[in-house]
Amino acid sequence: MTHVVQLAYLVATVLFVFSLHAMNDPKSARNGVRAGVLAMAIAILATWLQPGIEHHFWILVAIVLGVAIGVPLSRVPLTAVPQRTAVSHAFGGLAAGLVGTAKFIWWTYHEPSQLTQFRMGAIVFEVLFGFLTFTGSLMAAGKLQEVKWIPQRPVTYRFQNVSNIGLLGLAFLLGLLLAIDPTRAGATIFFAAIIMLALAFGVLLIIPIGGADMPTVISILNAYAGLSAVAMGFVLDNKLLITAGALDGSSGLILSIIMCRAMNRSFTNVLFGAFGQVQAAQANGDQRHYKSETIEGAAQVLGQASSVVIIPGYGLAVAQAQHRVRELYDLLTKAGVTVKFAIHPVAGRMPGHMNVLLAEAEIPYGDLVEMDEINSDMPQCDVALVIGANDVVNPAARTDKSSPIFGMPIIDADKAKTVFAIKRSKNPGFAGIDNELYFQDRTFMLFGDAKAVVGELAKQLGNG
Amino acid sequence: MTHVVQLAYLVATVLFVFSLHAMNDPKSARNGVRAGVLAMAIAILATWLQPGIEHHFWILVAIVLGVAIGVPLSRVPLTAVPQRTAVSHAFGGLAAGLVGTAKFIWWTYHEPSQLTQFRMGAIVFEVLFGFLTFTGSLMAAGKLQEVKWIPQRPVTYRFQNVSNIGLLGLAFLLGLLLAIDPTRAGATIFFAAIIMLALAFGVLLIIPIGGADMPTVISILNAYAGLSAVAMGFVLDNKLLITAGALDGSSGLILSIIMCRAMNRSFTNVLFGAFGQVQAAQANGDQRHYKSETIEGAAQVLGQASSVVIIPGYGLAVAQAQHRVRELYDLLTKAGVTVKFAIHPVAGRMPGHMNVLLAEAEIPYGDLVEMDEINSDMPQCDVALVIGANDVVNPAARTDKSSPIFGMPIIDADKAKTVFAIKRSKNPGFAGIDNELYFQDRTFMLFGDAKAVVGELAKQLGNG
Amino acid sequence: MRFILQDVGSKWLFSGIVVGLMFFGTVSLPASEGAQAGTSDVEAWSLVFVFALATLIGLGVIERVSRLLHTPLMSLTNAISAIAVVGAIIVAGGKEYPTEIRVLGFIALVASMTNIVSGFLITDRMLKMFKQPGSSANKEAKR
Amino acid sequence: MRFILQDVGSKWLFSGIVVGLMFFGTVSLPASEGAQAGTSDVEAWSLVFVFALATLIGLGVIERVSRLLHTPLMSLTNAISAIAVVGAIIVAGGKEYPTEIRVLGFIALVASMTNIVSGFLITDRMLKMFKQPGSSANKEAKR
Ligand SMILES: NC(=O)c1ccc[n+]([C@@H]2O[C@H](COP(=O)([O-])OP(=O)(O)OC[C@H]3O[C@@H](n4cnc5c(N)ncnc54)[C@H](OP(=O)(O)O)[C@@H]3O)[C@@H](O)[C@H]2O)c1
Ligand SMILES: NC(=O)c1ccc[n+]([C@@H]2O[C@H](COP(=O)([O-])OP(=O)(O)OC[C@H]3O[C@@H](n4cnc5c(N)ncnc54)[C@H](OP(=O)(O)O)[C@@H]3O)[C@@H](O)[C@H]2O)c1
Repeated sequence: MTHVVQLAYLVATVLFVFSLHAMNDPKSARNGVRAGVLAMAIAILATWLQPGIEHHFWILVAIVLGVAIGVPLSRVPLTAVPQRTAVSHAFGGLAAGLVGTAKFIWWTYHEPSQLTQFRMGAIVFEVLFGFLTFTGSLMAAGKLQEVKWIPQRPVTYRFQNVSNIGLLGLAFLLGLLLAIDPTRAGATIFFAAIIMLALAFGVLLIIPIGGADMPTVISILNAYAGLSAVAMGFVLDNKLLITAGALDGSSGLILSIIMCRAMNRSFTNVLFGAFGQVQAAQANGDQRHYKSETIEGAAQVLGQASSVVIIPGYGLAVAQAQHRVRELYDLLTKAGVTVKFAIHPVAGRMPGHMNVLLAEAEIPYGDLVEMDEINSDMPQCDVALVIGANDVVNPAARTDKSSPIFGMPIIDADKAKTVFAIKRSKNPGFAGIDNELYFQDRTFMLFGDAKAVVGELAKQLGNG
Repeated sequence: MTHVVQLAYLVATVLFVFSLHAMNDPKSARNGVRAGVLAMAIAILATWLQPGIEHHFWILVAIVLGVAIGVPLSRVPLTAVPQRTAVSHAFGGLAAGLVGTAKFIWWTYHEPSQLTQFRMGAIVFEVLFGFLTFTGSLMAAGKLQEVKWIPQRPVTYRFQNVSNIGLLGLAFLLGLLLAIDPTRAGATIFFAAIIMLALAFGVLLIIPIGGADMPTVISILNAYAGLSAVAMGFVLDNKLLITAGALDGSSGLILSIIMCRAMNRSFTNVLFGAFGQVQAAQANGDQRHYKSETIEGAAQVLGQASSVVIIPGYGLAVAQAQHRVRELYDLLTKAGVTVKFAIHPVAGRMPGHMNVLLAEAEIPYGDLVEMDEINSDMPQCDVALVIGANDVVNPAARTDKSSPIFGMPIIDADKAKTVFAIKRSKNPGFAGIDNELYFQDRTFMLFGDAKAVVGELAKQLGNG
Repeated sequence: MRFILQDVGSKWLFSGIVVGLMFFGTVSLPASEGAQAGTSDVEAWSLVFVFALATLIGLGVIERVSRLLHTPLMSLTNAISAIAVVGAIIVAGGKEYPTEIRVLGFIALVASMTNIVSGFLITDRMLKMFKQPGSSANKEAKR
Repeated sequence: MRFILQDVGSKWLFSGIVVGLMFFGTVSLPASEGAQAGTSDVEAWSLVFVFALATLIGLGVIERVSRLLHTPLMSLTNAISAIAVVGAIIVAGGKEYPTEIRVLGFIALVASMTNIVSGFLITDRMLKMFKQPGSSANKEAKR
């Protein structure tokens, strides 16, 4: 039986790798999901059918419950995907933490000889990462969902970072002591303290981080959830847990790196920088002069252009304007205008946000062009249509050394021959700073909700 | 101590992966070699310093001997690199085979309880792959070096494939019997028989393969050498052997796939096809008419072209004409002609052959263009200068379904406005077939040794 | 790998090393009992090897994921990390465990199953929306 | 991986499966003695995992090696496969082994060291020749 189980785990490992590999191309991506489902089914069956496993009714009930909660959770609107991911991480962390706790209790009270130092060390990691991820992810989900009693703004206080790190250090110290002598007197109290500290640290870690930095934090929590699965693998001597957890951990790591790099910020800055706190203070856009354009005028210019680049941003997602954009795209394409979408890696609020949104409206992904590729073509572009994007087209990132976003790679909308920008107000974007693009000579504002404005543009073009 | 050794092995594993990873760019490639050397040094030291290891004098002498043989072996001319690689594989296979034999003898006569089925199975694999690689690689090296008493042409006889596979099957059967009961009566005789069969199979496998198919065979033997290291890792319970061997195995596998694909042939065809046997029969180029051109005329056309694509092949390597080509390249570039080199994946006699050759002459690798990339530009190219290439520019691969190379991707030299082809005679190339390119209207032959002809072309251009 | 070395720079490398060292410290402490009980030293190192190799694979594979698909990637890895289900089943169904322990396993199992189901479903839902350039659905809409 | 599935097709997959099955067969035969002697079942499977993961890494990394460098790649992997040196040292220097066994190890050690030295040296020799476009050596020659 060991052999069958181990072989099944090996097959599942390879399938998981294949699953992620298939995501390198939208064409093969759905096969990736299939491979993942297959791998998971194999893993579950192989584990369940082991001779030591009984209480099948319990397992069945738990699975049915899981499905009953999981199906509705998968039907959330796309705008709620970040929150859903965070909640999922919370569940994942909880599961890891509970399994670790269960094994600790069992070994301590029933088989203390089995509780080797190695296993104890692994359990400490599992429980730390697990419970930290649990509360941290719940907080993150709350901030993203804008739950009332969780403050959106970063909350800071004196000695915050020092006390947080102290807390974590204390948990590590207790863990080390436990690992040195797993069966010491008061081990259970040590263990309970570690759990409490982990739960508290998860909350305190998120409090000073602004709601808009949550996507990066979620990715880091993703990595932690993976690491807790790895630790569980060390505890249970289970290689499938280790490999799948490691794949998950590297995914979280790389996505957070990509986001940090695209924002030109460091992890430390995201985690401890309390970014977004000073937001309101820096913006003073109201004092400056914007040029506006009418819908009719803009529609005319668009219709006569030979190439249009649409630069979508967070506002497009908020307004759910993707279907209207699709109409506009169809009309322009039919009129012989070349339309491309310029996708900034951190446009919106999660990695790849704009791509899913536009895919939802069935815009073919061949017309979604990455930042690096489109930038060289921007000077030849007749019209850049900025829809609810702000920071990702802010030329200050290129020119103004004092700007908080200086050095962040941007889409060079300012180099287009004409720029139209759709936004509701004179408020700044996520970074809370003015955008020189809006004040330049060739830029014309189309104030209003993205969905409404784009809809009217399409109507004009359709009639004209 | 176990921990230090295991940590060292883990570090070495990661360094080996990094080493191969660094080869994805010529800029970082030398770091790859450094990482590899470091990893190997760590592995050797960690193993040597283990408490169980004594007889340091023996080890030292062996290392000194190895260095004494290795240094001159690394100084062979570049044309002999395939042979050197083959000899190296032979050494690698020998080492694996001997270590497996030593462990078998030790366990059988001194610690039979240690000889588990798992270990016995692994030893059988190690010894089979090791000794098969040993004789096979020596034969391959002999064919490549054109050693007198090893026939270059494929040697075939009735029931060859059947008897070869029977031999291998017998070895596997004996191995299976040994693995089922490692301490059976006559185990040593079984084992000796397996060694003999492996040695014989190595020779018989290579005999029916033509000298020119050796590069592919060498790659496959490379994979086998890696697999024997993996098996050794299973025997010795050593994870570094497993990882390094697996890296090696996948490299051999992928290189042979690349070669097979670029020749549009299958493994089976390479191993059992006795390719090249019918060579002389098919060529009848003498009956057809070639147009020649003088050196002066060709030099003039080249000097007046605005873009020249040079297509090097095996003949360039044979003639060692790379430095003359470099002169020609310099003169043309100075005269304002754009010169690119079109590199076919299997031009020459080993993967990447042309790249090393031209790099030796310090031609910047930015001007070496891969087949897929250059083919779209060929119709715009003024002059295609074919230097000692034949099969890789044979349009029959595109058009003639009956040709043995039909379906092989080629460089579209025939689409250039003018073609000059340098070769010594009317003989065919490796595949032994006529080349339509030489008979087309826009092709002019420059008969002669590549080095001499290119040298004269350069002289003409320098004077003119 | 260069990717990592460049960008994460000191911070992650540092934390990686800390974690690694702690682990190593735990592992290398003289074992207080024979090798029979629990995971032997060599086996423990095998697990570390598996971890290191899987991480290398992960970094290589994820780096090559299409930028278009980063959102679905997040939910796919989310589903994969629910592999904790394996541990949950062992704890929830293990015949030797008393009820209070199995309750913990039960909760863990519900949580993991939720992640598996919702993770895969939502990933597939998103991926379904990606239309190939010039695919039929797309042509029809362009009509 | 798709690379493999497409091109090697039946043949290699087939032989891979055969090898895998034989291995699996060997492993899964009921162990005739206790788990103490030699490699335990679980540990054996760990080694198989290490093998599978390392192969996946190898396929991913080698696929991305620059086409320019396939010849040096051959000699580099050649040097790496001389890792058999580890086994050779153990056999050549193991204090418990009689001379006749150590002689085998000695020969194996000479052979592996030869591969290490010549493999790395020749790889470096070839790589040194690859000049960056527009590097100084190159400009000088163009002068
Ligand atoms: N994608 C990620 O993974 C990620 C992760 C972390 C952080 N971030 C950060 O998020 C930001 C993303 O940049 P971005 O340019 O996409 O967004 P942004 O800078 O946040 O700007 C969004 C703009 O959309 C406008 N807007 C909001 N609702 C709208 C509506 N209903 N109709 C029309 N316009 C609307 C807003 O102006 P009005 O209020 O005047 O309408 C605002 O200027 C970057 O700073 C990035 O660093 C992204
Ligand atoms: N690269 C690999 O990894 C690899 C592996 C396996 C097989 N192969 C096979 O090798 C072949 C390579 O194609 P290829 O076009 O490079 O070479 P080729 O088809 O073998 O042709 C070489 C040509 O060079 C000429 N030549 C030989 N010595 C010469 C000299 N000293 N001066 C001038 N010309 C000389 C020969 O004609 P004369 O005799 O008239 O001079 C011959 O036509 C392909 O068929 C490929 O499948 C390659």
